[in-house]
Amino acid sequence: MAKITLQDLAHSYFPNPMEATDFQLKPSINHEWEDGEAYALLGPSGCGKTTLLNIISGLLVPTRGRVLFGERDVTELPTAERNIAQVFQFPVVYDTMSVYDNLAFPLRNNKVAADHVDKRVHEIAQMLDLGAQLDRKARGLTADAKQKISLGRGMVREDVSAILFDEPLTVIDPAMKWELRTQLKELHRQFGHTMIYVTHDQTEALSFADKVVVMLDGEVVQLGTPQELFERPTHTFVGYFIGSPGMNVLPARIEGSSALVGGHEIPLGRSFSAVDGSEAELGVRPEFTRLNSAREGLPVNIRRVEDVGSHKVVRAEFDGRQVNAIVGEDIEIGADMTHVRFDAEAAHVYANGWIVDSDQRRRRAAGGAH
Amino acid sequence: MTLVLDGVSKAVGSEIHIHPTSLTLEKGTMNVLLGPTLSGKTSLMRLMAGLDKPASGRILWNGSDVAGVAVRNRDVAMVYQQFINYPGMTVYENIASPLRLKRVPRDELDRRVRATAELMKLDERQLRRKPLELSGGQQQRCALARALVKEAGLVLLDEPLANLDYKLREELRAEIPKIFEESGAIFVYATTEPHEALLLGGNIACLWEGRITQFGKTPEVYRRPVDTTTARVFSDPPMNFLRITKTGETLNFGEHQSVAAVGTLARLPDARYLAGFRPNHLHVRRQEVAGEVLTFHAAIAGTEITGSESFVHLDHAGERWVAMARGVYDMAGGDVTEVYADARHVFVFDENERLVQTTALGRAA
Amino acid sequence: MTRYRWLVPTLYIVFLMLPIYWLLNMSFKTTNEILGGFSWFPHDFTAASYVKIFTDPTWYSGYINSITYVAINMVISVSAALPAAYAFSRYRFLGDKHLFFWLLTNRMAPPAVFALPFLELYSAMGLFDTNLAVALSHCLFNIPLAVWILEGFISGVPKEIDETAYIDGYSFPRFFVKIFMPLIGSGIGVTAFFCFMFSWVELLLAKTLTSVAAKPIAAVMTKTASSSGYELGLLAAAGALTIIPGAIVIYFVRNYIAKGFAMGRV
Amino acid sequence: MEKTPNQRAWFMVLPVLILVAMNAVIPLMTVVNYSMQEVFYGTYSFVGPRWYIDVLHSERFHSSLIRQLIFTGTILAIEIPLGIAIALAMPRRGFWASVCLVLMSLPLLIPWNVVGAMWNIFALPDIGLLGYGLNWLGIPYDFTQDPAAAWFTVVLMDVWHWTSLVVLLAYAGLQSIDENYYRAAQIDGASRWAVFWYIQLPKMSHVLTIAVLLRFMDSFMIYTEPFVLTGGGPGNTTTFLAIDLVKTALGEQDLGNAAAVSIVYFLMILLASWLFYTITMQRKSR
Repeated sequence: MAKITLQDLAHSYFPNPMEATDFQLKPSINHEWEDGEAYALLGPSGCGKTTLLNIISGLLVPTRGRVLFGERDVTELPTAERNIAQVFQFPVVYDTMSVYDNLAFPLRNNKVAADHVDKRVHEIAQMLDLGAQLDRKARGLTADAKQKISLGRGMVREDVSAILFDEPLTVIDPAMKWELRTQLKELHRQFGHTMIYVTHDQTEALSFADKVVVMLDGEVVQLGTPQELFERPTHTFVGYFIGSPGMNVLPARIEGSSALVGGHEIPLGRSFSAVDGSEAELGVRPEFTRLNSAREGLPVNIRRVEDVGSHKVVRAEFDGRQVNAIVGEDIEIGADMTHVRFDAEAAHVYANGWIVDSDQRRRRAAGGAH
Repeated sequence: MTLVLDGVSKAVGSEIHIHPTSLTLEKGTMNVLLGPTLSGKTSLMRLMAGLDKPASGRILWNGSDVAGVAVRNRDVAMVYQQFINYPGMTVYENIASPLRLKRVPRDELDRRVRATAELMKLDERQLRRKPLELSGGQQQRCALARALVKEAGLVLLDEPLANLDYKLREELRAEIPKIFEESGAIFVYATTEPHEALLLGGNIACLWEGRITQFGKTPEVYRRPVDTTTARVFSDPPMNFLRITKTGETLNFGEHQSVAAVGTLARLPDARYLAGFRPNHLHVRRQEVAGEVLTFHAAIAGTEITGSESFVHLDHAGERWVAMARGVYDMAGGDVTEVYADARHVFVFDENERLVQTTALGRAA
Repeated sequence: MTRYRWLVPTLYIVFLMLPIYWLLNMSFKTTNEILGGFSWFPHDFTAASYVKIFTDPTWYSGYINSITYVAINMVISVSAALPAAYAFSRYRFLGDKHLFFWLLTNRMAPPAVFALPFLELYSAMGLFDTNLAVALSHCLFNIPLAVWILEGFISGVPKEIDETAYIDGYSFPRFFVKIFMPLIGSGIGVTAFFCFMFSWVELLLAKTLTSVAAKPIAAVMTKTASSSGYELGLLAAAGALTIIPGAIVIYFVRNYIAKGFAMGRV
Repeated sequence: MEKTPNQRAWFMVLPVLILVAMNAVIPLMTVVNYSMQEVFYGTYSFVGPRWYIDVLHSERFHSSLIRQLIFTGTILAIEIPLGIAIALAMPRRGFWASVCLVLMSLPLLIPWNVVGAMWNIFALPDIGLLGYGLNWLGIPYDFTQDPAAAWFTVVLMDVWHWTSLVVLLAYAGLQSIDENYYRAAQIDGASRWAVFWYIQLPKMSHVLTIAVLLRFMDSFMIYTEPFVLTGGGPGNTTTFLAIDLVKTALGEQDLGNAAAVSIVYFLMILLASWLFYTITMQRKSR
């Protein structure tokens, strides 16, 4: 096991890429995957997450940059020599082998002693409750049983430097998804492998990973814990993509410690000298958007109220811009609820997509430095 | 315009897909069919569309039996879970085809196609492409457009969003009610997700193993499931259950554990019951509950985080429970914690699993 | 090992081409040179054999006949097989499986067995020595084949498309022609190809069912080979010419062939 | 895919039914009819199973049957492995792939008698490349006189003619294997051999079944090519069932006998094919 480092990485499917749009992975990605962490690689389809995964696993050679396992440069090495495991989106099983042999296959190829193979296979089978089917032929099993086998084959080796998952739960029946996910987490706790899990499903990403890497158009837009992603998205896209409905984003003018949105003053409780007096955007999650009858904050007109049982989603508008608020299920939406207020500490300022640090935060960071 | 199913059933060989079912759908209503896979949603829709013949019973459209009427002469449109379009035709031609078959004059046809395309957010460029050149979301928009342009009296949507990415689903889901409001048709929408059902509102029919367990206004069914089956079907993550015996002031469960029968539970006659409460009424943080609570001890099995909320999976005396916490709540598995069930939102079912009473009752009505 | 991989197919192709080259080689030689002895390539190059073939009606009519009945057979087989294949793929009906299997068994019928009865049958029908007779007789093995291949392609099309079309208001015939046939275009291509192939290469039946008017080129050749002396050059030229139609057809369907085979439907 | 019950589907099958039935049933009945009668200058007399008894005891039939079995066995043993090997070595996609496909398909599209004639010319000891070449190498070779040479030539011709079919089938089987299988194998550190044995062969098994079946049937029916090449000779050394059959029927006008042979022959093919198919299918399902 080792730390995985990506240096000035860029990839394009064109032989000689010209402008940025030619790149599947925009130059240049620098990123470190800490040893033994569980990562999720989250993004919409076509954002380059699978490309990135295949570069790490060695199924693709990047157009530019290097891939390091520990200190060793593996950029050019074939998959087999990288000592990693990967689980694909759709089940890959060896039909003619029994389930047992399927699970044992990677170990046997690595000349592991028979008795140890047996031990491992049973452990894994146990964990994925394949125990009953061990001596059945893999052919003719259900899709999710097959996918379990693929997962098992991915995790059966202890000596791998990383385990990569490419949307592994696509074919799994929803009811079982979270169980498998928690089992993966459990395995991670037990063996401490570095795991990288590619998905477009925020729930999968956030509940599987310690750290989530959010990608958009071939760029990494944020790396953080689920909490950070939710509470302090560093890019408006992250705000939109994580949480449902996504973050409210309103054009605003920053003045001192408050923002002017369409002439209405929104207190922020902290100053942003970097963008002071200039146009920026104000981003607040619906969870921190308070509908009120006290005429505080922005005047909005309510378009629709969606009662989803556990809470209500109020879909409102402020001069043409959507402003959503989440309110408790017990709260009745009265006709007098015409304004929304934002929790100051949960309101963030963005300049062309990226978050702007408040002066206080900068000072704290600087303070931390010495 | 009404669709009436009168004792309709469907069987393939010996296995019964739909038990005799009666149902009346009125003009301009959104009707959700909610149930797990293979609960009979699709079978029921295929019967409504006329793609399958019922084994028994009658289907009445505006009062007249449509048994003999060929599918193509029925006033119906349908969208499948898979993205079904005519690969050979452009998106424009795809949308236009139902109208062409109806011999709609060219200029009107063009007008309607473009209007529908705009409604489904398909631009000029995409109209000229072939469906398979588009993204999954756009392909399904094309299929939806083709179904809507027909302005049929009965529009059947069979899990139309199931194969889409999380965020795409969210966007389209928000649009469907708008579209529906604009057409006066009978909408039937099959889904496996309670969340989706709630967002769509209207009426809901809960299906379980080929039977409709309850039919009614969506919020009412949600707040007053007549039996545990409906409650199970219409709760995601699944509802938490606890077998209790009420004696005097206490509710006993497991091996001589008990909690005080607070709130309206106190008024229950002494007997054995099945208590059920939804994950969003089982809390891990005391401060999230306003009123009285039933306090339990459970081991944390793992957490599912959607961003805006976290589902904490618990193990309570072998029973699998799920609690919901606002925002992000990540706790390592294994440790035991206190959980608090909101007393006002406890459903009580009798021994044959029928709803006895619930305090949610008063509010829903 | 992987570096020299390309050698295998190359050598194989060389092996395939040698006899063909030899045929061409012969076809451009004069009879004297042929009988004169072994030579790698024609020394006094002549296209005389070809000229003869294109001028002598007994020869070129042979080609016309062959191409005619192959074409007729292709049309009959495909157009008859299409609806049948659709039925087998989409519907359940009384005895469908047995019928399907029975059809396939006819692919196993040795033409030798049927040669004589066919002669009687088609004479009785007054079709003896017509291209139609040959075309019909080839249906014996081509139709089962066509049904089999097409069924495979059709089953690859989700039946939701059919249903959507009906719901949209298509009548069956219109749907079939306007939507469905384009969808399985490649399948139809592959099927036609195999019908062509087996009808074009078959000789026994074609020879038995014809005498003069509809004599296929293959039969003309055997006649040359046996009766009218040993005109090797002519024979070779004729043979070389029979390769061309096949070559053309295969070129057109080259990209679908693999798919056709992939379903194990041949 | 769930099929919808619909009896009217019969109408869609009808044309096929009529066309095939006309070609299959009526002639078959004629043959059966012949096989039960003595035909003597247009006079028919019922003789029951006599011809069958004759056939089953006829030396001639036995010998040609044995020849047939040896031949079929040989070409299967050569063509199947060879076909697989070539398919494995072929480029997976791109220009060269289609070049291979087109060139390899050529032999399949040559009329069978032309194949025979072509090989005749090719193998002639004096002016044929093959014959001349072998003799030049000091290997005495003359397929018109020497049975061994004749056999060698017939087999080689069949390999030339039909191996491509196996190649195309195997190739198609390989094409249908998802890229991820190879990736997974890489990741699992599987050897080239393991990839072949655990991924490629299983995935090809279905098409290979078809390949064996087809080659068995067709080689069992082989008539034209050897007939043109060797005329069944020298002697009867390359007289296979079909050739023998046609000789009897058309040559010697011995209809009853021929008919009986035909029936036995047809039944053998059906039985063998059926057995083979069911067995392989069972093995699959297990």
